[in-house]
Amino acid sequence: MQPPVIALEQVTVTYRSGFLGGTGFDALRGVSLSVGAGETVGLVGESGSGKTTLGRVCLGLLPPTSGQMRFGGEGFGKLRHRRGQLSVVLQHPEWALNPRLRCGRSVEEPLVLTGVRAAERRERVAEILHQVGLDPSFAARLPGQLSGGQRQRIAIARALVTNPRFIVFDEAVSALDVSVQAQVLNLIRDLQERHGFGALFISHDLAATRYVSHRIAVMLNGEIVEDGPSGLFYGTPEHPYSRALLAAV
Amino acid sequence: MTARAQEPLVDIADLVIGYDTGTRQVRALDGASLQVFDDETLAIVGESGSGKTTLGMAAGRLLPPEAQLLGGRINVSGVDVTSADDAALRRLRHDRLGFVFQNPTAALDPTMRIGRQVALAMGGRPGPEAIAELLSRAELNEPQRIMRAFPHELSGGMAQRVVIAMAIARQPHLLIADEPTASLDASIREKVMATLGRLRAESGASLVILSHDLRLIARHADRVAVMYGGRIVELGPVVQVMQAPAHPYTNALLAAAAGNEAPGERLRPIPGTPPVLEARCEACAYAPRCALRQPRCEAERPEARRLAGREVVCHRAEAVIGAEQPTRQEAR
Amino acid sequence: TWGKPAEITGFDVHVAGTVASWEMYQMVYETLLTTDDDLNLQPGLAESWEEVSQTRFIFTLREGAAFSNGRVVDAQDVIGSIERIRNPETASYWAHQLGEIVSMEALDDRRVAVDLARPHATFLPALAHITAAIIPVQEYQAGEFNPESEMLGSGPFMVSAHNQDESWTLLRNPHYGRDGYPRADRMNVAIIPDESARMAALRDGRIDFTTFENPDAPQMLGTTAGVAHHPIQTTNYYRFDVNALSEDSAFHDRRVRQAMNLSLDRDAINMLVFNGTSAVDYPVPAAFGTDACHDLDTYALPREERLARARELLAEAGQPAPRVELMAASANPVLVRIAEVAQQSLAEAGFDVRIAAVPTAEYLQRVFTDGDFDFSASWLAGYTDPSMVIQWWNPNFAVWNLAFQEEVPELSEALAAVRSVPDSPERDEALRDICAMIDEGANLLALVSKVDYVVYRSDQVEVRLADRTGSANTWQYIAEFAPAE
Amino acid sequence: MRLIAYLLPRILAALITLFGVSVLVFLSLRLLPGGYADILLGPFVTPEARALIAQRYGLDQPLVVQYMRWVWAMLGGDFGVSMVTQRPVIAELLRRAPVTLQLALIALTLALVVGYPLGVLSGVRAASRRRKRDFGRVVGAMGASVPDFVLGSVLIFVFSVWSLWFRVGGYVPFGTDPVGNLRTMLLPGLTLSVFGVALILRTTRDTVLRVMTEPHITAAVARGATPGAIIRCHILRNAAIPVVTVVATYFGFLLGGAVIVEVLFSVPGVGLYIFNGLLNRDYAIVQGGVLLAAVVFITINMLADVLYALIDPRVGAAR
Amino acid sequence: MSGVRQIARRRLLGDGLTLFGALALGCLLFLGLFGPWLPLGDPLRIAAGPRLGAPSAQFLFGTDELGRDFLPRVVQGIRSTFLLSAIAVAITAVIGTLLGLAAGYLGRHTDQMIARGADILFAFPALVAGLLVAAVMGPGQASAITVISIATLPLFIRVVRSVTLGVAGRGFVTAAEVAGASTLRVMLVHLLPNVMGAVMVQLTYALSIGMIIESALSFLGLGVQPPDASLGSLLRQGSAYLTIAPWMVLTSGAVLSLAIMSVNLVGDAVRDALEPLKGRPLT
Ligand SMILES: Nc1ncnc2c1ncn2[C@@H]1O[C@H](COP(=O)(O)OP(=O)(O)OP(=O)(O)O)[C@@H](O)[C@H]1O
Ligand SMILES: Nc1ncnc2c1ncn2[C@@H]1O[C@H](COP(=O)(O)OP(=O)(O)OP(=O)(O)O)[C@@H](O)[C@H]1O
Ligand SMILES: [Mg+2]
Ligand SMILES: [Mg+2]
Repeated sequence: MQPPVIALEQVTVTYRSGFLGGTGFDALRGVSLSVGAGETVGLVGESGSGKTTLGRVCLGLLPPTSGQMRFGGEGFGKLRHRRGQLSVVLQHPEWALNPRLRCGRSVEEPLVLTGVRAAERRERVAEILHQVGLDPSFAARLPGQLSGGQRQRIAIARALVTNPRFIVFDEAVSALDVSVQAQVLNLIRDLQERHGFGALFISHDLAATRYVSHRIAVMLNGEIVEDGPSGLFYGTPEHPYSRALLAAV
Repeated sequence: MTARAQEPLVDIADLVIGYDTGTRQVRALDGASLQVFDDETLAIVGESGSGKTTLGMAAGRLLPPEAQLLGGRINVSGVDVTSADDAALRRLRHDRLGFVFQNPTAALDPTMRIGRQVALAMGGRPGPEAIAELLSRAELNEPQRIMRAFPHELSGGMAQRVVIAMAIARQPHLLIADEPTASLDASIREKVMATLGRLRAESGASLVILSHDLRLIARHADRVAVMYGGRIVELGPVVQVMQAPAHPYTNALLAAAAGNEAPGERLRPIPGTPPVLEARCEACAYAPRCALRQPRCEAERPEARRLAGREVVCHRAEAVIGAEQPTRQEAR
Repeated sequence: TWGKPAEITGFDVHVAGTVASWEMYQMVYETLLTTDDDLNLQPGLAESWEEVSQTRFIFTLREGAAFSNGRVVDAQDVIGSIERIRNPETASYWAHQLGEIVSMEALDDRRVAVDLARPHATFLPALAHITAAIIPVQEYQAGEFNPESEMLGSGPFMVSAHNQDESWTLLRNPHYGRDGYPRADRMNVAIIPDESARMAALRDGRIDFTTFENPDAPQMLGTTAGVAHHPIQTTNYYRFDVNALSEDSAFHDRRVRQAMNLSLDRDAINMLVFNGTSAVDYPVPAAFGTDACHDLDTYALPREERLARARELLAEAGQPAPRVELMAASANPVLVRIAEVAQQSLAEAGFDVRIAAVPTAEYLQRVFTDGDFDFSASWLAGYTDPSMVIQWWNPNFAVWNLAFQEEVPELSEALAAVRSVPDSPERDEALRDICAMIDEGANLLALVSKVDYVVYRSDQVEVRLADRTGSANTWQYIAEFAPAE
Repeated sequence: MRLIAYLLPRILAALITLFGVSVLVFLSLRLLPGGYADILLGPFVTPEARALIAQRYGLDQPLVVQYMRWVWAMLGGDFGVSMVTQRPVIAELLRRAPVTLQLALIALTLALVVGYPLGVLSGVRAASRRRKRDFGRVVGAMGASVPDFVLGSVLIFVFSVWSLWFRVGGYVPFGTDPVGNLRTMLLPGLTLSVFGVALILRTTRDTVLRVMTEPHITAAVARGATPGAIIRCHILRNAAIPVVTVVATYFGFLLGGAVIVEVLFSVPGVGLYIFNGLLNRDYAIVQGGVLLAAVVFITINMLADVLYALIDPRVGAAR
Repeated sequence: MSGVRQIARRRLLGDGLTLFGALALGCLLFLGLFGPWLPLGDPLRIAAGPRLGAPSAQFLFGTDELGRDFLPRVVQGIRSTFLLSAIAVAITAVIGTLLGLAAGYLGRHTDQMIARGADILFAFPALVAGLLVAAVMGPGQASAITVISIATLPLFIRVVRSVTLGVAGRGFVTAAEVAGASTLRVMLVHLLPNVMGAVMVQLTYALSIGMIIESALSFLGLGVQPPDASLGSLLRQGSAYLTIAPWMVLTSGAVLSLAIMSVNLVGDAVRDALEPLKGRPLT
């Protein structure tokens, strides 16, 4: 069997704060999680439970205080060695894109960083825009001229343009309207089928999460309290917190 | 349901409101009409930008200065809001209206303790017991602690309930709640909505909820008004509207929401983007996105008409209702 | 009340070399000799002096002269003071001026004999300068008096209070030797550096007398009732120091210096900067009444011819348009204005002059220590005797200008010779020759004479002012000032 | 406890800042061309005399040694002596500090008394009418545009030509002669305050406008509160927050650097002392004075921070 | 972009006060840039007229104590005061923006160091710093520029830092980091354009402060060197002659105030346009 794209073992993250780092706060406590290729893992949990922190660890933005992280079976190494293999889509459609860059430039940027030549870049950008369902003319627009859903599509296009192996969606649809949210959720599902990347889908909206995910992990106070196939969440999950979340749907 | 005999508490007719954005005028309301009666919960739903907040704020003339009244009438409790002088308006807001704003923490003065703010909202010189009493009515468990706290020390849910407590402090006849649960965790939402509903029932006032959370609405409202493009496109009892929408937009909205689908089923987003109007829309605003559109939809502005126990603004309402079942059942 | 334009720079009367300090010392200390209106020597602390030979002098102290602590001034004070000046530890710049003293002895309590190694004509005038003040040596040696942080002298006043940069309160020295003086019991001194503020203070009568360097000040105050003014001619004159030594300077070439000297428009300086109230001056100050230098090209030729000569000289030197920097202490606007006028007149001969107005301390260091400049504007104290002033042209004697003054052996010899010649027609002759040599060297130029514009409230104070003074002795009759009735 | 946790890092930062200021002032003074020897002796300075004076004041030591000595002495409360007067600098500074303080207080009070209410008024008016053209902007722009030395010169002129009640120079301590003191201090205070009025007015106006965009104001309006009540209960306090910071900076600036006005009006304050010390290359004065000014500036800003935290409870709680 | 232009037209020129400021600024800019080529006379020509001559048809602003025509001197003063401050502020803006970006984005030690540095500059009494710099570097344009920079640098650092803190948390920055962009690239490509608005606003304030400082330095005799004029040196020159030649202070003072005021007004308007503050009426 192929090794998982990303695997966390007993990862703990402690935030130091206060004078001389006097007090520590464990945002993650011995979290183990793996995401396989072509698999979407949903991550739900209440605010402050450590979802974002976990996402940042997976992206190599935050070194774990203890525990191990492997990427495709190997050690993670430095972030710049992983250029083009990781991507992220974040909350707040209005902040997902640099408001001063034309959308084409934004989408193109990861390609620039991986050293792809200009002609090829243009081609790839046009292709990916098409895949996310946007007309190539959008490349010339500024983010301010797009609707929230369109912006989030551009952000997804940017995340996909290098054919990464792993993408983190951190609250990628929370700020969107129901109808736009549906567009984006469908898009994620379709593209994953096509490209086969592993994905971590972070949200506190259980309904949206179970729609796109194969597996769902529930976080509470820095720990993963339940981890099971998403089908389970259409029925009755085990952990009482999961049931509480479900009740609100 | 047939027209009620009594005078409506709120009577909004053909309201047109534009925002001056510096470069152009955005028409947020394009002829919205709505009546709210005593002792009912009315929900207004719609996509972002459909004009819910504008409509709600207009009822108390609380719109920001760049909003301009371009036409229509607003009558609340017998006061003509559009033309009332400052004093009358103040009296109306003070005695009859209560507002719950979208972001509760921002709606509280950050530099003042909760107790004092609540006291200000109550008017007069209420003693600490009265304040605590009010807070516990809004289902806040530790009123003493909360009274001493500053707004930033409260969680979103607590702040939301404080704001609700302040809004009901003077027993308003009409409570307008703008997305009262948008900034809340799923688990707290229900509690807040329940509180609101209970308080409304206790005082016999009317409650208007502005939201885009359809599932929430379905459980808590008596009537629902669906907004699109600055108009109320469908208005009727919540069960009827949700079960059998008469407007294609309502239908699409229901289909797009995650949470109602079965495993493996696909969500069906509404194609296209919501309109941003700059002038009176002389067609059906939804036509460009509508699957059922006909040439007529693009040429003639639909007017409100009664159909199957509700008011609807659609040339093709019959076709929508006629389509066997709403989406949910259809998929099963 | 005296409106003093600047605070002292130090308390030590034997050390400080600034007029701002001297003026204050003159209130408190006395010198053996002083000068009168015509700049002749006059009795000071010494009621008489005897020139036994050219190298031996005997001074007799005034009866009753006493320090403000009540102790009578005696011969040991004189000897000790002069010793202190000569002591290199004191770092007094005045040591050289006194000539080479071989011995001093106290003949009795009131009489001192001083022996010089060789004749030194300026010995007596040097003693008339405040830096040669007599301090209470007994107290000094006993450690009761520290001349570096306090003042105690036999002058008309004594210091009662001092707030730095703000005010002084001087009280009558009760033991002052001259009966009935000082006429005022008390003198307040307000330090007001800003000219406008000083004018304002005069106008509202908060101060009674002050001085201005700005020639327009009297006019500006003209309309105020009770304000009178009195220009005092001094032996001082505004001067340019020209750097003859630095190879970096265009002025290293004497011809360039001469050309500069020729092309200066001294009349324009007088007219524009001083509104015609000053006068063209010469290395030997005109105030001393000699006519040395008056007939030299620099002064006698019409301007056009001077400019033509200057251009010729520059061409000869191969520098038709020398770039030079004219430095002036920014604290003194008059100097800056002189520099501006000079810049323009020099430009006519082809000079490209840049002005640098710098803080005083920087100016002092660059000119007098580092010699890192082209030429600079300042003014020269003419002291009380013409042969004193011109000694400055011997850098080895003057010392302060070693950094930029070229030594001309013939000139130095002539200066040494004239030092021992008393005031006489022969000396005038010698001065004329010397002046010609000075002009030839164009190393240190006299521009225009310096006038002190004394302004006072005639309704508030009775003053006595000299018409001419030497060495910043503007307030030499301070003891005779009295509140007006 | 929370206050300590809040203050401790700030005090640490303040100490670092002070250290930086002390090094900076020390080094830049040594870099100055010319020294006290030049000032004292004028042109007559000789290398020997220079060496003598350097030795007397320990200036012949390596810079590091000089610096350490200075800091060490200062920790013991010894700011050194002025070379000009041989008097301890600290005594002179302390004598002058009240003068500068009084001047600063006069200016600050005038600025606050005029600037803050006008700012609130102007902000409220600017929000109520849609026109931007309001007196607040005019007064603000005008006040900020008259440099103190221009105003000072003109005032000196006016008040000396028509000898009105005010006087220029001739400071007397308030304790000795309150009226005489005010006669000399009000004008420089007024001169200094004009900029402050503009500064406070504009800051207040801006913050009032910003506060008035906040939802809690809308909420108060929605509750039917009267404009007066809203201003009193909600706007005044909220708008004070940035104003406190600005006022602190302004006050610190007044205490440390009203040099020009002190020079113009011959007010014997700290600024003038430092100014003259600098011209005279009187190192101890400049070093001590600048450091004192920095201490005052930092302290006031720290106090403002605390005040800020008191007014705005969110600040103290963050982290 | 056309939107920006429209906003500019409506907001900047919409009201009389701003229009006045913009016009004045335009005039001053014109005089500053092209002054030397205008047929106004030679600012340095001594004895061009009588000493301290009152304003007349020939000498509109009168003459100074050396008989120089005051009008061209004022024009030259505008040039030196205005351009000098502009240069200084431009330099400062570049440095301050970069430092502020670094502090806000890199955080931690870099932030601490830069913040402390800014504090030190801030805590140093501005004019004393000015005197020191002028004394160390010698008076003149270079030191004036340095002093203005020292005084305005903390402003830029503080503002840019706080704006950066806000921007650095936004999604596109994280996305760029994840894509492997270097720190410098993130700062220049992603952060810089987004703090420019704040920088622009600060720029106009700093410019007016710069002019005040330049004039104050000149007023203390530490600015541009004679015979060249700056507005401050003219004021210093004139203040000595206030009683008999008030036009010197009045003209140069008025021009200086006008310059600062117009920069302020335009700055206000730019601020309003970039970040409109629309308070709501209280009824
Ligand atoms: N930089 C930080 N320093 C200190 N504590 C932090 C930091 N970032 C996050 N935390 C804390 O770590 C915990 C987990 O935070 P995290 O952002 O991962 O939560 P989350 O599950 O993403 O919450 P949300 O749903 O609100 O985004 C929180 O309690 C938060 O306060
Ligand atoms: N202050 C304003 N200035 C300009 N346009 C505005 C302003 N407020 C609202 N609008 C515009 O008016 C329209 C209706 O806005 P409104 O806030 O009423 O919508 P909403 O239904 O409440 O949306 P949401 O669900 O996002 O709160 C939108 O197109 C919006 O962009
Ligand atoms: Mg998160
Ligand atoms: Mg809304």
